[in-house]
Amino acid sequence: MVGTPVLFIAIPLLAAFLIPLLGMIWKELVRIVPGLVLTYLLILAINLLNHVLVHGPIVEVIAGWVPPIGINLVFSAFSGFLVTLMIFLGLLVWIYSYRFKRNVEYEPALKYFLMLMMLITGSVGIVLTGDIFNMFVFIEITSISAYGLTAFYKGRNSAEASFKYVMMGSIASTFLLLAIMIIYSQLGTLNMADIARKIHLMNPTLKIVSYIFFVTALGIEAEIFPLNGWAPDAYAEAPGPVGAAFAGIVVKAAVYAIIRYTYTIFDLSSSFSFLIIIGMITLIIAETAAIRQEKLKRMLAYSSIGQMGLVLVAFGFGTKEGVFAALFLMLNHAIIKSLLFFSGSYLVYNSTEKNIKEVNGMSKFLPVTSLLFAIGAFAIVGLPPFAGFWSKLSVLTAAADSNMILIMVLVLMVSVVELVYYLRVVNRIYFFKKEADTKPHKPTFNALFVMLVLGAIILLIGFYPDAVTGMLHKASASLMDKGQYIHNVLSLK
Amino acid sequence: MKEIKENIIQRIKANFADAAEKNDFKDNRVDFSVKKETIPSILFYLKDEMGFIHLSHISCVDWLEEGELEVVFIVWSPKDKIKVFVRTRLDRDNPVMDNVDMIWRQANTYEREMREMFGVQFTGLVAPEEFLLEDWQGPPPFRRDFDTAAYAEKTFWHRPGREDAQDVRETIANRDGEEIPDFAKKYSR
Amino acid sequence: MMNDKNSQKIVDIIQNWARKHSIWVLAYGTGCGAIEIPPTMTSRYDAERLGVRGAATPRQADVLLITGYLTVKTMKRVIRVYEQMQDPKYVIGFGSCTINGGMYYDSYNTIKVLDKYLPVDVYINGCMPRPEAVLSGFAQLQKRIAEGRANGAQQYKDNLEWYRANQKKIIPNWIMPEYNW
Amino acid sequence: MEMIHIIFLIFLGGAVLTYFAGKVSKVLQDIFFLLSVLVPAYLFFANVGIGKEVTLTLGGITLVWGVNHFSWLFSLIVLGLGSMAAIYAIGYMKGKERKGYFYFNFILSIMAMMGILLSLDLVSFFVFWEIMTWSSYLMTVYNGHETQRIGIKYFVFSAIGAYAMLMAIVIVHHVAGSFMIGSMINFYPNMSLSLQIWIPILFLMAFGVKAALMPLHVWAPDAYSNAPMAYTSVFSGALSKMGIYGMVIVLVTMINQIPQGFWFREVIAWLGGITAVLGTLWAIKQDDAKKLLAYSSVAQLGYIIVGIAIGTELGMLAGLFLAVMHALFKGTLFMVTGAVEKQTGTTNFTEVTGLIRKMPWTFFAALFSIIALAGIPPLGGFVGKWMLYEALITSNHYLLVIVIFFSSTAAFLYCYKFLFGFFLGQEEKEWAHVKEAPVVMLVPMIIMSVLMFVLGTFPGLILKPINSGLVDLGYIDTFKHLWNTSIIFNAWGDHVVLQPILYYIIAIFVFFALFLTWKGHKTTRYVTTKDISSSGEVPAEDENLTFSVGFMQPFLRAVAPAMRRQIDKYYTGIADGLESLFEFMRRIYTGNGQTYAVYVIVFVVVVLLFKSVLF
Amino acid sequence: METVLMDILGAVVTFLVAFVVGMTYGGLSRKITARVQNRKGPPWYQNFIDAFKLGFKKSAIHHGVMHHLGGAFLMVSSVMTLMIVPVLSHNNWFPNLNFQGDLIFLLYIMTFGPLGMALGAGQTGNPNSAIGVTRGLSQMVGFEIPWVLALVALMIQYHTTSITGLMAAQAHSGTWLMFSSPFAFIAAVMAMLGMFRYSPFDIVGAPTELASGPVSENGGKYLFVMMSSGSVFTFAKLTLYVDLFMGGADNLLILLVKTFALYLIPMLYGMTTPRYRTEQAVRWFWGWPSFFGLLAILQAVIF
Repeated sequence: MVGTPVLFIAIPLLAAFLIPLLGMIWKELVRIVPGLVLTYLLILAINLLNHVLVHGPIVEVIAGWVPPIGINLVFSAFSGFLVTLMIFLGLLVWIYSYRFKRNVEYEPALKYFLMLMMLITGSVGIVLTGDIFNMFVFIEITSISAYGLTAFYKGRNSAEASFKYVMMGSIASTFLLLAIMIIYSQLGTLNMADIARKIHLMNPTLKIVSYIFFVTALGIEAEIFPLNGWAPDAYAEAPGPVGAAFAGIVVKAAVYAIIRYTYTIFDLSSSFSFLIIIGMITLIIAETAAIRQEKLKRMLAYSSIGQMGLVLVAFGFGTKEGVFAALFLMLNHAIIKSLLFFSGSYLVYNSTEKNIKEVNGMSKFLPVTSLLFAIGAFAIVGLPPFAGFWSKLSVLTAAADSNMILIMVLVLMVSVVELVYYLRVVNRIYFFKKEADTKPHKPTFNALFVMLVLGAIILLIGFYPDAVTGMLHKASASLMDKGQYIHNVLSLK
Repeated sequence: MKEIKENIIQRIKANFADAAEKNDFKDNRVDFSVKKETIPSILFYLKDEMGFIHLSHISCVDWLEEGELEVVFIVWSPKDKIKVFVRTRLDRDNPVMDNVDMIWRQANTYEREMREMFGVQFTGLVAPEEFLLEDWQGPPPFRRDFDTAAYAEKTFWHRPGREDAQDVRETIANRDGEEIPDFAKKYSR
Repeated sequence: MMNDKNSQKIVDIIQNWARKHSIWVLAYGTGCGAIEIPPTMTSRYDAERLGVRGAATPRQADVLLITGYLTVKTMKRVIRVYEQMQDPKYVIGFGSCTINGGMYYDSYNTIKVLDKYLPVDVYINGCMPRPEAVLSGFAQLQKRIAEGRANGAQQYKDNLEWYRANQKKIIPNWIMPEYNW
Repeated sequence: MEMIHIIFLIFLGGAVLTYFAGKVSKVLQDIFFLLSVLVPAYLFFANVGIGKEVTLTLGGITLVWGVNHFSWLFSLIVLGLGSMAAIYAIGYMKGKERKGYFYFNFILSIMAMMGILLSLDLVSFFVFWEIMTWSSYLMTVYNGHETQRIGIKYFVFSAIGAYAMLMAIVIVHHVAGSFMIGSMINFYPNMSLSLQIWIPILFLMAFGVKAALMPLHVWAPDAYSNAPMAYTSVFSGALSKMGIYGMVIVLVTMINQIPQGFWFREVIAWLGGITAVLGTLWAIKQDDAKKLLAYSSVAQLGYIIVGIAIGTELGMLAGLFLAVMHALFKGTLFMVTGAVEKQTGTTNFTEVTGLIRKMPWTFFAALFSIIALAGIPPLGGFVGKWMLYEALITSNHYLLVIVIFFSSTAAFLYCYKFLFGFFLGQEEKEWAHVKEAPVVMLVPMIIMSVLMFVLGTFPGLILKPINSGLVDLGYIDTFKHLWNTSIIFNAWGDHVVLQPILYYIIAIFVFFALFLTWKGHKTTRYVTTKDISSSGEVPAEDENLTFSVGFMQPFLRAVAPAMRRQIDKYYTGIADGLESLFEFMRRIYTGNGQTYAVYVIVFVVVVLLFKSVLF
Repeated sequence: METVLMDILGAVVTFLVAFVVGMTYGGLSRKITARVQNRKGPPWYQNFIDAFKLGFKKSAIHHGVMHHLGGAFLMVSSVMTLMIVPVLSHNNWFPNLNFQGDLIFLLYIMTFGPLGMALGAGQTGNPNSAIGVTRGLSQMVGFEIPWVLALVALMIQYHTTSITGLMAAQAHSGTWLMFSSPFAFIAAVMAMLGMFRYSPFDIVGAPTELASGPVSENGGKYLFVMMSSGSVFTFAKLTLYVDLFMGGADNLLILLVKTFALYLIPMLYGMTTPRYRTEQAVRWFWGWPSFFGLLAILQAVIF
C-alpha cells in the first residue's frame, strides 16, 4: 500500500490553498508547486492503479464513519483509470501552461494555478467519491473554478461566456440538489452503494424523475444537447490549456457521474436506450454545427461535445464491449483533444478573432505544431494508423454486437462530417497562403514537449493499442460488476 | 413625310447650333453640314434619341479646288424610313477627325478604308495599319491629285505597246455617231 | 516538234503522257474569270473528260490557273501558292488582265504582265475567255506537256533571282519562306 | 522477423528517413527514396514465397498477412509501376518544393497498397485501405490552395466508401466472430439473405469508389488531374486497381455463391459500361491533358469492371489483363503529361503544340501507350479488348458489347486529341526552347512502352500469373483452352494467332516506309509547319494556326443530350443542401444565455412528459 | 523457306489484284457519276493515270516523320484487312492470313490506318487537316455502331466470330446471310455508306470547305500511297461484305460481279444526296441504321 485515495483530494486541495502563501515566499513557487504535487499524484495514481488492477478495488472511509453513514472513496479499476488519466492531463496542462505567456499578462499566475488545482481536485473527487452529496460538493468545486478559468481573460466575451456558464451551472446545481433530495426522502441514505442496494424500494415514478434530474444536472456539465449551451462559448473564450482541461478533465468527470448513476445506482433498464438517444442527438447536432464554425476553438468545442455524445452512445450499449469502447474513446478523446487544443491555441495565438482562416499557411512557420495538429485531426477522425481508429472500431464492433445497425450508420455518417471540417482546417494550415496580418508565435519549449508527448502517445496507441487495452478491459469489467461494487463498499467495517 | 423631315430638322437645329441644313432633296433625304467637332455628338444624338440606328455608309469627297476633304456619314432610320446625311469638312493638308466606331462597330471598316485611300486620320482608331493596299508606298490613291497612270508606269511593267493605251484612246476618239460625255473625254485624255 | 520528241527518253514519254492526261487544277479565283471555271468543269463542257480536275490544295495541284487581274495583295498569295506546288507544275494565265493588264492597264494596284513574276506556260486570251477557250488552253498545255516543253517550273528555278527581284519590287516586305526546290 | 514484416519496416522507415534526409542533402533524399521503393520490391519478388503467411496480434485482433497468386499478380502491378514511377519521380520532382512530403506519401501509398494486397484479415485490410486513402489524399492536395475542394471531395467519397466497408467488416465480425477474410468467405453461405446482399453492397461501395464506378466516380477526374503527375501514374495505374482487386474478391467469393448474384453482376457490369461511356465522352470534351487522362482512366476502369463483373473465365482474364495494361499505358501517359508539364509548364492543349521534334522519345512513349489504349493491334491493349468483346459476346451480353464498343471507338477521339494536342500541330516559337525530358524520366516510359509492345504479341507472359491467380480464386485452369503464349481463344474456339500478325504488320509497314523514303529521296524535303497551304497566307512567326480550341465540337454536338446532365452537379446540390442544414444547426446555438436556459427547461419538461415512453 | 516465299508471293498477288480492282472501281465510279450528270466523263482508267502522275511527281515535301510515314500506317491497315479477308472461298489462291479472319480483330486493324494517318495529318500543322481528322473520327464513331450491331447479330446467330466460320455457315445452309439476316444486312450496308465516305458523308475531305481535309498537305508520292491504299481498302471492304452477306465467291469473276453490285450502292446513293454536316451524319447513323442493327440482334436472339 503506497498511498490512499484520500490523498488525491487532500493534497491538491491543500496545495491550492497553500499556493497564495507560497507565492509570498517566492513567486516562482506558485508555478512550481502544482507541478510537484501533480507529479506526486501521478506516481501515486499509477501505483494505485497497478495495485488495483491486480488486487481489486480499494475503498477508503473518511473520518472513520463506515458506509452507509460515512463518506467513502472508491478507487476501483474504473475510477482509478479515470483518475490517472485526469491527473496525467492535469500534469500536461501544467507543463504546457508553465510559461504560457497569457496567463501572466491578464492575472497573477497564482490565481490560474490555484483554480487549476481546484479544478483537478473537484474532478478527481467526483470520480472517487462514493456519496452523492459529496459528489455534489465536488461538482460545485469544479464548477466554480471552471467559471473562474473561463473568465480568465477578463474580456467582455470571457465574462459573457463565464456568466452563461454560471447560469447553466446554477441550474445544474438546482436539479442535482432536487434529485438528491428526492432520493434522500425516499431512501434515507446518500451512499451510492447503499442507494444501489435499496433502489428497488423507491417509488418508480420518483425514481425516474430523480434519474432525469440527475441526468439533466450532470448533462449540463457533460455537454449533452440541449444542455450544453455554455460549452462552445466557454471553450472559445477560456485559455487554450483550460479548454484542454475542460475537455479532458471536467467533462470526463461529469460523464463518469452519469455512468455511475446509470450503471450502478439506478436499475432502470431503459436508461441505456435513453443514453443512446441523447448521445446520438448530441453527436449529430454538435458535429453538424461544428462544420460551419468560423472560430477554431469553437469548432474544437463542438467536436468535443460530439465526442462526448459518442461516448454516451457507447456507454448506452450496456455491454462490456460498449463500456470498453466508451473508455477507449474517453482516453483517446482526452489525449487527442488536448493535443488539438494545445496546438490549436498556438496556431491562432496572436489573433484576436481566433478565426479559422488565421491558421492559413501556418505550416511554414510552425512546422511541428502544424504537424501535431494534423496528426491530432487525423486521429480524432479515426483514420488509421492513429489512436482514434481503434476506439472507433471498438465502438462499431460494440454496436454491431448489440445489433444496432442504425447507430452504426449514423455514427459513420457523422464521422464523414467530422472528417470534412477537420480536413478543411488541415488544408488551411498546409496549403493556403498566410493571411497578411497574422503573426505566428513559436511555441515555448515546455509546450512543444507536451504536444510531442501527446503526439507520441497517439502514435503509440495507434501502432500498439495493446498498451492500453488490457487496462481498459479490466476497468470496464469493474464498472459492469455492480454487485461487487456494493459488496466492496458496504462490507467495510 | 414632310412633317417628319421638318421635325428632324427642328430637333437637330435646336440641339446643334452649327448644323446647316439643306432640305431640297426629294423623298426621304435630309442633309446637314456640321463642324467636325460636332460629329460624334450629332451621331450619338441621331442614334440614341432619334432612332437612326443604322449607319449606311461613310464616304469621302475630295474638294481639291477648295483644299478640303468632305466626310459624309449616311445614317438610316428604319422606323421613319428617312436617311440623314451628315457632312463635315476637313483641311486637306491635315485631315484629322474623331473616330466614331464606338457608335457603330462597322464604322471601323469604313474608317480604315478612308485612312488608306484618302489619308484621313481618325484619332483613336484601333486597327491594323494595312487594309487593302499591302506594302503601299505612294500617296493616298483616291485623292484627285494622285496620277494613277504615272504611278502604274513607275511601278509595273507594261506589255510593249500597251504603255499609254494609245489604241484604246484612238478607238474612243474615232467612234462615230456616239455621244461621248465630257467626263469620258477628259478621262481618256 | 519532232526533234523535241526525239530528245525525250521513253520514261519521259510515259511520264508526260500520264501528266498530260491528269491535270489537277488549282483555280486561283481572282477577278471575274473565276465564274468561267464552273461551266468548264460541269456537264456542258466537262473538262474532266480531258483528265482535268479540280485540286483542293497547292500540294496536290499540277496547274495554277490565274483567272484574272492580280492586285499586289493577291500577287503575294499567288506567288506563295505557286511555290508550294510540287514539281512538275504549270501556270495558265487566264484573260487579258494577266497578259497586259487589260482594262486595268493604268490601275495603281494591279500587275500588268504576269510572266514577269511567274513562269506562265499558257496564256488564254479574252475578256473573259469562254469555256471553249479555256478547254483549248488546256489542250495547248497538254500538247506542250507531251512535247516536254512545259518546263516553266524549271525556268522559274533557274531564273529565280530575276523573278525574285521583280516580285520584290512590288512587294517590299518580303516575309516568305525560302523557295526550296 | 519475417520477410514480410521487414518489407513493411523498410517502407515505413524509408518513408521517415527520406522525409528527414531532405534536411541534409537532396541527393541523399533521392537515393533514400529510390532505395525504399526498390529494395522492398526486390525483396518481395525474390524472397517472399507464394502461400506464406505471417501473423501479428494487435489490440486483441490477430492480423494475418500472406501472399497468394492473386495478390501476387496485383503486387506485380503495384511494385512494378511503383518502381517505374519512383525512378520517374526523381526526375519529375527535381527542383520542386515539398519533395520530402511527396516522397513520404509516395512510399506510404505503395506500402499501403502492398498492405492491402497482403492482408488476409479485414482489420489490417481496412487500416491499409485508410492509409492509402489519406496518403493519396495528401498527394491530391499537393498543389495547394485551389485543390482543397477537390481533395475534400476525394476524401469524402473515399471515407463514405471506407466507412461502408468498415460497417460491413464490423457486421461480419459480429456474425462470423472473426476478422479473417477466409472465415468471412466460409461463413458467407450461412448468413441471412439480407446480410448476403448487404455485405457485398457495402464492400462494393468502398471498392467502387476507388475503382471510380459510375455514380461514385465524380472525385476521380479532379483528383487524378491535380496530384503530381509522377504520383498520378501510380494513382490511376495502381491505386485504382485496389478497387478492382477488392471487387474481384467480393464478386468471386461472395456474389457468385448466391442466386441473386446474377443481378448483382448485371448491374455492376452495366454500371461499368455506363462509366466507360460517360468517362469517354467527358474525356473528349477536356482541353487539359491531365483532365482528359483522368476521365479516360475512369472509362478504362469501366472496361475492367465490365470484364470482371460478367465473371466468365474469359471475362476475368480480359478484365485483369486490361488492368495490367491500364497500369502500363495510363502510367506511361501520365508520365508523358508530367514530362510535358515539366518542360513547358502547362498541360493545356490550347497552349502547347508541336513538341514532336522537341521531345521525340516522349512522343514515342505517348504513341505506344495511345495505341495500346485505343486497343489497336499489335500492342497489348488489343488483346485485352479482344478478350473483353469475346467474353461479352459469348456470355450473351449483346447490348453491353455495343455500349463498350461505342465507348472504345469514341476513345479514338480523345486518343487523337492527346497526341495532337501536345506533339502535333504547328511548332511554335513559344516552345522553341523546349528540350527532351531528362533521361531518368524517359527510361521508365520507354521500358513500359516496350513492355506494352511485347505483351501485345506475347500476352501469355502476363496471362500466366493472371491464370494462376484465378485458379487460386476457384476458376478452372484456362491454359491452352483460352490462351497460349501468343494465341488467344474465345469460348467458341475462335482464336487470334498474334505472331504472324505482328510479322505481317512489320513487313507491310517497313515496305511502305522504305518505299516512301526511297522514292524521290533527293527531292523530298522537310518543310516547317509554318509552310502550309493555308490559302496562300504566310503565317507570322507568332501566329498559331493549330486547331486546338473546340477540338471535337461536331461530335460533342451530336452527343450533347447525353452530356447535358452531370452527376457531379447532383452531388454539389446535395452538398449545398447539407451546408445549409449545417448552417441551421449552427444557429441552434444562439449564443444567448436565456435561450440555453430555456433549452434546459424544455429538455426537462419534454423528458418528464415522455418519461412513460422513454422509460 | 518455300512456304514463306509462297506466302509473300500470294500476298503480293492479292495486293496487286486489289490495287487494280480498286483503282478500276474508282475510275468506273467517276465515269458513272459523269454519265449520271449527263457528262462524258473521264475514261475508266483515269484513276490509274492520276495515280501514276502522282507517283511521277518530281518533288515532295513532308512536315516531319509522322507525316512522312502516315501513308505507311494507312497501308498497314488496308493491306492487313486485305490479308485477313478471304478473297475467294474454296480456293487456295490467296490464303494469306485468312485463318485469322476474326471480325473483332478486323474491326480494330481497320482503325489502325486512319489513326496513323491522322497523326501524319496532325503533324502538318495545317488546321484543315486536323479539322478533317476530327470529323472523320467522329463519323467513324457514328457508323461503327450499326456496323458492330450487324456483326454482333451475325456472331451470336452462328456462334462464331470468324469470317470463315460465317462463310461456312452460309455454305452449309445454302442461303446468303443477306437473306437469312436481312436486318443485319441493311444495317451493315447503311454503315457502309459512311465507310466509303461518298456523299452525303464526305464532309471529312470536303475539297472546297476543308481543302480536302486530312490529305491537304500531301502531294506526289504521299498522295499516291494514300490513293493506292484507298483502292486496296475499297476492294477489301467490298470483299468482306461479299464474304459476310453474299456467301463469298468461288472465282474472281463472281467476286467482281458481287463486289461491283455492292459498290453501286454507296456510289449511287451519293450521287443523289447532298452533304451532311458531321453531327447530322453521326445522328443519322444512330437513327435508322442502328434501329435495323437492333432488329438484327433481336432476330438473332429470338430465332
